Amino acid sequence: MAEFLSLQEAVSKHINNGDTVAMEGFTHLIPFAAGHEIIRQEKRDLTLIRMTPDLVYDQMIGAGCAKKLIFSWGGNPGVGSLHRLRDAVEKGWPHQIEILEHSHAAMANAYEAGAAGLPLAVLRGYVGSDLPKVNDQIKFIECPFTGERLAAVPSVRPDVAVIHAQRADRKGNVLIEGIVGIQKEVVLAAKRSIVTVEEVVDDLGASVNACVLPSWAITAIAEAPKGAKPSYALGYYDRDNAFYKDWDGIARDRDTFQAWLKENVFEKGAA
Amino acid sequence: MAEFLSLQEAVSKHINNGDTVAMEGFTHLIPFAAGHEIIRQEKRDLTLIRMTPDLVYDQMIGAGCAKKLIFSWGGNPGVGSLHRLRDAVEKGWPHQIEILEHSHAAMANAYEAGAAGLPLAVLRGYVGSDLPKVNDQIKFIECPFTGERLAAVPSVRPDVAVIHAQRADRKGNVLIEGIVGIQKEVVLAAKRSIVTVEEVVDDLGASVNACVLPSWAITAIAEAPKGAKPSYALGYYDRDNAFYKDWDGIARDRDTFQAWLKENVFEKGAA
Amino acid sequence: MSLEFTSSEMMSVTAARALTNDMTCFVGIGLPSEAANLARLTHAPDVTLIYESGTLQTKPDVLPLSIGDGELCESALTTVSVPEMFRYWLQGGHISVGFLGTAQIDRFANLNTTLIGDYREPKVRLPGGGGAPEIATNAKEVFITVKHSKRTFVKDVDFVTTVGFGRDGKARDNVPHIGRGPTVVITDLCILKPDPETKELVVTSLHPNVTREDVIEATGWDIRFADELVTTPAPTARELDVLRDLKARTNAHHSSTQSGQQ
Amino acid sequence: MSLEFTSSEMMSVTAARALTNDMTCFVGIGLPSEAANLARLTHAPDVTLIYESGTLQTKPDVLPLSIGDGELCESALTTVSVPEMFRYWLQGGHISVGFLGTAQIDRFANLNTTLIGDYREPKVRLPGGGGAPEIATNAKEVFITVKHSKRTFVKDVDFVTTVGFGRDGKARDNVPHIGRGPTVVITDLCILKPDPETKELVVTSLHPNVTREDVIEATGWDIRFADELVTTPAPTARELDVLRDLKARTNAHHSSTQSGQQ
Repeated sequence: MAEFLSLQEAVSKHINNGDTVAMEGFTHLIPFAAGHEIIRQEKRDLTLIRMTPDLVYDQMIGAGCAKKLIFSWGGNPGVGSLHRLRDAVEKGWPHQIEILEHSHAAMANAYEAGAAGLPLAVLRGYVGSDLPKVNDQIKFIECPFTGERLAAVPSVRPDVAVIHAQRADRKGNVLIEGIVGIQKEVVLAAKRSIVTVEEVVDDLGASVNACVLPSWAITAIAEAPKGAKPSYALGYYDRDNAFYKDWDGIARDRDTFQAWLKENVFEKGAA
Repeated sequence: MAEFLSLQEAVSKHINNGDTVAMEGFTHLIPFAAGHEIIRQEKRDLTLIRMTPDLVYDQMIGAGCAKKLIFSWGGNPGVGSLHRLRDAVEKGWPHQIEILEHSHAAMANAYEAGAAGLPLAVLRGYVGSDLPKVNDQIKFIECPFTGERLAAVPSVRPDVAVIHAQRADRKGNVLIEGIVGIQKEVVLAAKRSIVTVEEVVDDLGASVNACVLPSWAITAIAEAPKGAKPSYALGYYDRDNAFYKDWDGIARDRDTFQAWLKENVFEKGAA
Repeated sequence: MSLEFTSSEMMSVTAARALTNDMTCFVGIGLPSEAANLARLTHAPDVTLIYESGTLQTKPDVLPLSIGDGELCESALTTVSVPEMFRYWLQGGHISVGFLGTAQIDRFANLNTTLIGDYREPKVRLPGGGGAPEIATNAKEVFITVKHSKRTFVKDVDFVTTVGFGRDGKARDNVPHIGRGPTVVITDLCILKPDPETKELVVTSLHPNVTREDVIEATGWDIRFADELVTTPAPTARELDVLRDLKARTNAHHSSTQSGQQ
Repeated sequence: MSLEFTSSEMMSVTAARALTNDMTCFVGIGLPSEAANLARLTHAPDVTLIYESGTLQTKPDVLPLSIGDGELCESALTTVSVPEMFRYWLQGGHISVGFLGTAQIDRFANLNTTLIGDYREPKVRLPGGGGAPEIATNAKEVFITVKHSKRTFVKDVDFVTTVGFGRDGKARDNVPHIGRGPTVVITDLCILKPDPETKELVVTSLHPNVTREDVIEATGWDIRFADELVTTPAPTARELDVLRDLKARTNAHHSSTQSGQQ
């Protein structure tokens, strides 16, 4: 059964230095409040997994939490670069980070395989791409029925999954609605999971085939209203596209970034 | 785009003698009206695929439509045997049929892989079972990352998928609600598809993550109210459990079965 | 103070008691479903029941006839697709107990639901594997409930549809990512458990008024009894009341043709 | 009767025209998204637009900034998970056109969105592959739209993130279950198509007021021109009106901070 904790307690109890952490939410429901709490608690040497690192990992990488990044598209969507990620990769600031990159299809399949308890995912992918030359985790297998050559990647099985969702009921069942991304998969694939929610309610109000994670499939739940901002929560608040654009200016410069981090993360408590 | 046809036209146009046909619906939404139309049109030499043959295939096998059956559980749920299936397998009446059997997990994975356009499905399955000794389509592969031995089965890619659903809108988008089974998968895995629906409506009334098949992923739609009876359609009518029990008596005897078939299928038009 | 009860009721009540509140149980249709719902309606109100049709955490008011009755879906937390059920929830390792019935079982708890006789020339063709082969290996443990008879309890099953411990009791040894397998078999006569070493089924408890001879008579091999053989506690009045109510509701529900619009 | 328009507008309008009503288009963010929605709002109202965030058949009123803005989900027929999107809808063969942008493109229409320089010592680190590597091979064909410049149009990309026709133009030969690959590249100067034999990109149409020299100047290899070089039709007044309205709505929407409850 999921344990209801404060966000501070959940991060403190379930995320350790050196852990492999996957914080998911495909554009929608990105767990920013949890990311900021990880920064405040100065977690270090994390292997961070996310299809789209987005601003949340740009901030965590800039704050020095990451040792390694596994990803498939590392830009600021519709805006440009993630400058903190680039600064780490290109200039080693605040320190060098290792990167391992995939395509979206491969990562989506790897999460799916992780949720399915399998060691590998098989896909028709990476044909003609140079990515297999720089990622030794991409292999190829032969179909025993047709002889076709197919790509294989290891499944994602993180130590901790972190997601944000619209709401939980009082027993700890969680509803995710809208762009559900790979959130169900990452929670099921992980050893432990932290789910932040907009609110805790008596009744989820879920439709019959809704994306609901049962309480017994979740480790910890923390209430974090507006916990996805500047990403969004369908039915609660919109994506703050203006902030995504502003981030380009904030993150481009180390000093501006550090000032932003101090004011908006360290000097503010859990969102 | 899906074409709206009568059930008679849809079966006549899209199902040929000798085709591989998968009619799905896991207990819920079993396409009985379509099955009866196939019997009336005296389709022959079909390779029938279904996880649970259920009464619909018992009737079609007894009526002589099937050459081969691919399945994973061939009983009358909660009641006992499928006597027409047993009579065909044990006594060759009305003629001998070939069978190829899997476990549910393997067939579910094979449909999933078919929908995913892959030639094979990989699962942790069949460990210690004798099924691989009698089904030469079950093979084993080695994971290139961990060395683990995993089962592999060919994906299901039928000529025709037939399913029943609650409703279509006027553009031909289809909503499936409740026990959705493997209906989405079989339609996406098949070369052609026939979807029968309870009704055609202006607005599907679908929730944001509902199981909806877009019109462009379907070949033909036929209105068939009560088209799943004695199975059921959530929101429309309940499962006729009494008929499932009665079927045991009807199907046990060849003459009773043939009388039933004449009266209830041949002498009645499309449901 | 001695209650009247049938051997079938004894079996269902005993099987129900094997489940606890914190278990996530993948439920087979028939006897396992009856036992699992009895547990939920008595001592284990929060036990999580899952059916292979995709219904997660379901609380039916009457027993389903099939694995996918509307009752299961309407009372579930949510309903997922069948591939998701087998991939994420079963193979993904979220099921603590698989609860199975069978047509044949042998001394190493291997199950046969495929056929009697030879595969290509069957004497009796049974329904087949269904969910059982992977439930038995992917669930953390397996409970089995089945009526005791010489036809059912055979020395060696005609066909291993679903592995218990294999023909030699060693089928799970050194296999990665495999559950513990059958940990208890509950019949209308007794409770059996695998010997920790050999994995052969051993009678550990006799139901009230059942003798060793009754069990020997109903078993197709030279059955062993545990050194500390105990007597299974009789059903309580409450257990019997709840079970009988459940069965009466179920029979009333399934014998009426449901043809109206909801 | 001559309308004023920018080269960017010319590019978007021309790219939009490549889409027809019966296509199912997997849309990349940025220029492809602008073109695809312009097509939907002009000559192809029923074109099916799909974004990798899982939104099937979506009809946004403003252009999304990201691939998963709320607008996309709210106006979609339904929204599926990201694994389902890549497995069933893309790899399953239901996408007729993948519409991509890029940072670098070479003469064989290979795309680089990974980095400039050496992989281990990048001069410029770009975002990476995203959906493109599998969109380019699993969609039946690929349209590319990108601004023309010598930095972008290079003889050989630094890194093949996404295959066009490979380093030698033969990467798709004899590969089973692979799409036709890039069939058209639309820039702000011209339209290019692969030579049917060599697969090298050839200019087939020049936009109004663009000269061969303009294209040669903006291309990093010795660019070839088709024998029957035509002039791209100028945008119509309606196309320009719809495009400008769309961009105005989009800019207004994205510059206001959306912080209220819905």
